[in-house]
Amino acid sequence: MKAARAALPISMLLSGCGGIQSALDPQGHSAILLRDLILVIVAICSLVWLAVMIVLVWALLRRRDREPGDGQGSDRGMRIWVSGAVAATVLIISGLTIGSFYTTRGLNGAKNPDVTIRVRAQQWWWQFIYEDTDPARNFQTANELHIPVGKEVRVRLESVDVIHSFWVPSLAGKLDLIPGRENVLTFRAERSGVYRGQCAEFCGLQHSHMAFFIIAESEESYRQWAGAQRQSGAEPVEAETSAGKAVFAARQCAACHTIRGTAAAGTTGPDLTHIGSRRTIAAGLLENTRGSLAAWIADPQTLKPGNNMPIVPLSSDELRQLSAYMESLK
Amino acid sequence: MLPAVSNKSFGLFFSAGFLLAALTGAIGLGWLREPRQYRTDPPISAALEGFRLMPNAIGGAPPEVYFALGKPYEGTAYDLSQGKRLYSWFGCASCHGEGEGGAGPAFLDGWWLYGPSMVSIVASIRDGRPHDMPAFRDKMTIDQIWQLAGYVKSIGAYSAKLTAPSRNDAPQTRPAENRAPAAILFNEGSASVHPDQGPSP
Amino acid sequence: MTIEPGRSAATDAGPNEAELERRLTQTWSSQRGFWGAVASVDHKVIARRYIVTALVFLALGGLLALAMRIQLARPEARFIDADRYNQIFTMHGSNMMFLFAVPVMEAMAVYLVPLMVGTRNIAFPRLNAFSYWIFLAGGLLLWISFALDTAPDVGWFAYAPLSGPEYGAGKRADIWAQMITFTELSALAIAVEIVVTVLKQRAPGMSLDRIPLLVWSMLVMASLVIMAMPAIMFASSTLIMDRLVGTQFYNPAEGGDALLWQHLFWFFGHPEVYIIFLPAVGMVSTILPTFVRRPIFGYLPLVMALIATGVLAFGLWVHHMFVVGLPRLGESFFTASSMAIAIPAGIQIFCWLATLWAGRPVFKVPLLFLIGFIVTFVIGGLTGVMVASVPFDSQVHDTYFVVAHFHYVLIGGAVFPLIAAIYYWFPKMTGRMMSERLGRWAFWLIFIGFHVTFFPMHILGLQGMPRRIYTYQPDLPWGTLNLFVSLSSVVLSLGFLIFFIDIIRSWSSGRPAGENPWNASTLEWATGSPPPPYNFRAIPVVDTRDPLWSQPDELPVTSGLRSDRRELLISSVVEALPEARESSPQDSVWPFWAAIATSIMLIWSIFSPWAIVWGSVPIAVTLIGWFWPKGAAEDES
Amino acid sequence: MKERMILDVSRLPLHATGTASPTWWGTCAFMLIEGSGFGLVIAIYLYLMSLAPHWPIDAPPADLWAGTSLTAMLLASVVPNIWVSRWAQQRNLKKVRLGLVLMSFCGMAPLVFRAFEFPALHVRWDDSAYGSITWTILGLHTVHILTDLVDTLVLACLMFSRHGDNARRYGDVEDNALYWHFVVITWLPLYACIYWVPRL
Repeated sequence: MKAARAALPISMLLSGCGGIQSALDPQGHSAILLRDLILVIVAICSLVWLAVMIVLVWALLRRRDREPGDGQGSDRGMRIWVSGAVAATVLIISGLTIGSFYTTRGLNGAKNPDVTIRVRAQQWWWQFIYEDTDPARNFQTANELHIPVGKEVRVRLESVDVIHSFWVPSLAGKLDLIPGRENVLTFRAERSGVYRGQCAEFCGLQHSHMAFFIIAESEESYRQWAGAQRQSGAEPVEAETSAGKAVFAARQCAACHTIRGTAAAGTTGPDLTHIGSRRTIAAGLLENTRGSLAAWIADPQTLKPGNNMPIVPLSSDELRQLSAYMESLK
Repeated sequence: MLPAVSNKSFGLFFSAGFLLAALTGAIGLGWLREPRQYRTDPPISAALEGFRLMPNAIGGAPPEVYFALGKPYEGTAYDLSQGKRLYSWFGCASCHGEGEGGAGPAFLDGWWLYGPSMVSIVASIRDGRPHDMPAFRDKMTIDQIWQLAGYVKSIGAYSAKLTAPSRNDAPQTRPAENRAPAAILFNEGSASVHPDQGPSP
Repeated sequence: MTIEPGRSAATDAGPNEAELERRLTQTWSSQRGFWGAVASVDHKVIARRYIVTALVFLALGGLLALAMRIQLARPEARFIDADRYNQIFTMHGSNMMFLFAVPVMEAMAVYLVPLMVGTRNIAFPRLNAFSYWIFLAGGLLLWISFALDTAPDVGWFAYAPLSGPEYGAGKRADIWAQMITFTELSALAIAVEIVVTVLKQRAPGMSLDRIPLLVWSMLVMASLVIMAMPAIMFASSTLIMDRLVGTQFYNPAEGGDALLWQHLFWFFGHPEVYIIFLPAVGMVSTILPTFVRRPIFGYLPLVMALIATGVLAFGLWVHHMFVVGLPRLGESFFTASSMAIAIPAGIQIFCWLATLWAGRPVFKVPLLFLIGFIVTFVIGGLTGVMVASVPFDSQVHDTYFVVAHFHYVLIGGAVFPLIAAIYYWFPKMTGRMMSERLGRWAFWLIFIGFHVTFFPMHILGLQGMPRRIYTYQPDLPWGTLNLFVSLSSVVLSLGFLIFFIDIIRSWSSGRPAGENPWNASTLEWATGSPPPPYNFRAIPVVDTRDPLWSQPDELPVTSGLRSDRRELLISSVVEALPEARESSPQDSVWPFWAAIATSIMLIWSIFSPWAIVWGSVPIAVTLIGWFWPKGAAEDES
Repeated sequence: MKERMILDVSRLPLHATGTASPTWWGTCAFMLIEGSGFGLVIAIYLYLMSLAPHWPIDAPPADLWAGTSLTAMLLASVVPNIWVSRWAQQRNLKKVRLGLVLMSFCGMAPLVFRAFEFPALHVRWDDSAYGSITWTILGLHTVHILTDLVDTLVLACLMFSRHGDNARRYGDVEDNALYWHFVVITWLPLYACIYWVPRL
């Protein structure tokens, strides 16, 4: 509890983005099309509802001079009205069906995407693997996806364990990640910015804390970033961070995490090679500061109960050194 | 229809029986009650380290706290299934296979080189054993080791526990843990069942 | 007893009315005391039990909802932890769908259908008793497991593989799956009874085009149950088999498929919505004419719409799976079919509006709830059209928009009519009126509370809030609306509280109601309130759709049924011409024992496959005891 | 409300027979439920087959002899079954007794072959989805044979008891015969699925 309070909120990160996770604030090609469709359908349906309400209120409150059920005349009139209303219903839903069909066609991405990324969802974090024709140039991140603005991005969605759903409402509609199957989603960010996404299919205990961020940036900064990510983990220069590296190697950390360039090559948890460069930790739970890193390492089970990272007993010195080392892995 | 004469005694008899059945049901379910523990308090973790091992490193006494907790690692489905995940995450299968053994001894045959007690299994994992069983004390936390030990102990059982894990969503190499008795599933193969692993310490 | 059939001494033609009533009461009533109650096969007794039990589950489910709203009122609140929250929302959904909504609708059918078609008991009354005990056992199983911290935590549609052997440790998912088996078993039993009661036991002259709309809707509902429930029974059984004996239905690595579960579940799950909604349509169509003082407009189109909805219900399950990545062509087909369901729904709404238009509304509580129903359900239907569109759905699927949508459909579309129905038929069931004053309070609190609780959820969903999250971070722009929703839910609960208070108060001390307090037109109002154990002193004869309106002073009836044994009139399927006098079974405790034996087998089979073998033996014994003739008058013919 | 007698039903028969009987309709409803179940397992079988690269998965097609003999036996049992139904219609107690004893054997004999059908699949239920669905189909159908067998046995006992000679009992015999037809007819597509579809 205390640790949760102590950890700084991620508001700084989110400021300036408005509804960073909202279907009504689209910043991507697909999401804009979808927003337009949503607004049109909602408008039409609102009109229909209003019309029904007007008739309802009128029917309830209108003055009745004659006796009820006054014979065939009014029934015939009503029959015409009801048939007309049914015909209008058919027309409207046909229109909506055709409209949604054309929107779906518009969502089809380009045949040759500029970037392809493998997404492996697992309980309860996101693994993003940037694959290259040369496997030596592969690298991976966790819970943070960088993409170039204005380019077609294709994500290949797979699941390690249960069903998850990849959803960044500001950029595109959602698509499930299903064990044993691969789904492909193509999208394009129109403006640079930080967009939050979240697992949208219930996936177990910490479904609520399975967020990620998409950072859409200019082509150049994207390249720079990717270049930096391909490097091995930064060598510590200060005494404190060197000590932290030693702690990392000596304690249980390396069994689950990888830091390229060191002996640590565990694959159960996220790759930490450049964890210092990420904006958040623990699948979007905490802003990435030395303090929150320390809080997380000290007691991950209080911040995110039931996740797969155990409480590793560390002295306060070790904790300080380890979090300094983590922070230095830019 | 019950005859009206004996209705009263019948009623008494059956309502007693019905209550008894309901009670049995509740006890049965209560026996399986599993308030899952996701977070082991650091003091408890520390206490779990403090088991006493016999001088010959076979058998010993678990710490008091283990009994106070109700021996969770052997009996609760959640801990056993976590143990199963740890078994694959920490590469146990590379030597012990899916329990049928390999470079390391088998578990499914119910034969324990260092005795079947939880404590000696925990000690084997934590501290390692001769003939290439590595120590995992730097790779796993103590509560993970207890979870793993509970799982390892359970797959050697001669009768399947109700709380034992079921099959995985993966290619099947052997029947699931809850389909024991393990001895029947154990395929002796060409190797001898209890290979001589050197002198017991 | 050897009384020659046809002799006037034993039939209803001979004695005077008081003597006849005494004889019929003796023949038809249940014995006193605990075992008499357990053995009762009177459809009214069982239905009342069913309704009360279902309403208890409604109240419990409501409490769960309140707990969730407290947790969600603030970001990162720690009122309930993640594990408990997951159990609670699973319990809430499963409880409301399987233990409240479907059973309560069926229970209304069990109570009303025999009365409305003018017969003395439901078909297969012992099966009916069995069905109640099985339902009760399923409900107890779920709630006891919740009390013992082993409640299912996988959501009410329990997607594999999360609910499967690897990720669902313990017996939590098994308890969910077996609870489904219990409730489906009871639902299937009732469906068979209703179909046969409607087709074979109608009063003479009640041809298919004179059946009250409620009965029509229950007939369609029962057919949907018969066609849809096998899918979920199969799904839940295979899930248990995957978990217990290691079958591979949902394991993609061995040729199974995770999506197979979704296909099976939604092939049942979508018709399930109509299983709940169609009875509500029937209720509205039956109650509305009474309060606008004219017959329903468009009887035939309404019947056609009911049947069309029932048929279409099987063609749109995939719209629950629009984001799993199915081929485009399939999705377009299912968009079209999901949209098409709006046509029968539209026909129903327009016919009701026309009926209102042409009638003279009397603003009693049932009518208020019907108006609330139209206002609310139209929104639910329109948001349904929205989620039927694949691209629209890709943004709102599994968000609070969908949560809002189905609460509009289920509460607005089914619970509002249900409350109207309870206010409407309460005098018939208990002989006492509910309070008009409390009813108005309940209506306004529920109506306003409902909209302020659920309407903002549409916006939350569009703002990106996924469903089934136990908390959210303070930075996300959802806090204010969530707090508002949580506060509003208190208003809604208050409305339900008043409704429950009204029920309890009126049951003991409500104003006595006569035979027909609303001056309604259907047959159930032609007998006492509450109806005597034999329902009708003499079976009515029907020659119009609104028998009590066409001949307000006199009821044409038949004579010649025996009064010394339980006897029903069997009539032909289409025209309801009398065909035979069939005996109706006596009270029996065997259905109770059969239900206990079945429950033991089902619960045991969560733990061991051998339960199927050994558990079947007591079931067979109890079933033989059930069917073995005891030499009573009912066994002869 | 005042009542006016306009119809006397006292001369109607005391028991509705054939399609007029509610029990007949109830039996049909249950057959519809179970028929939906069988339709469903066939659909699942074909669905799983459509997903698999090879079918059967890691197993040879099932051996034909046990299943085919069982099918022949079931088809042959239709004849005595029709007789029983007809005798019941004629209310011929002696023949009905004989027929029910005969049908009890007709119910038991297929079970012997069924016992050989499971090993003839050459796959266990937990080996693959193919094994799971075929075992489930066989199991489900076996349950139906068993249910009808128990029903037949109980009815046979009833017919030899003092409750036997009763219109209601004859109706039960007819419904039981109807159900056996259902058990036989539903087996044919299942048989085709298990034994012939993998050979196509």
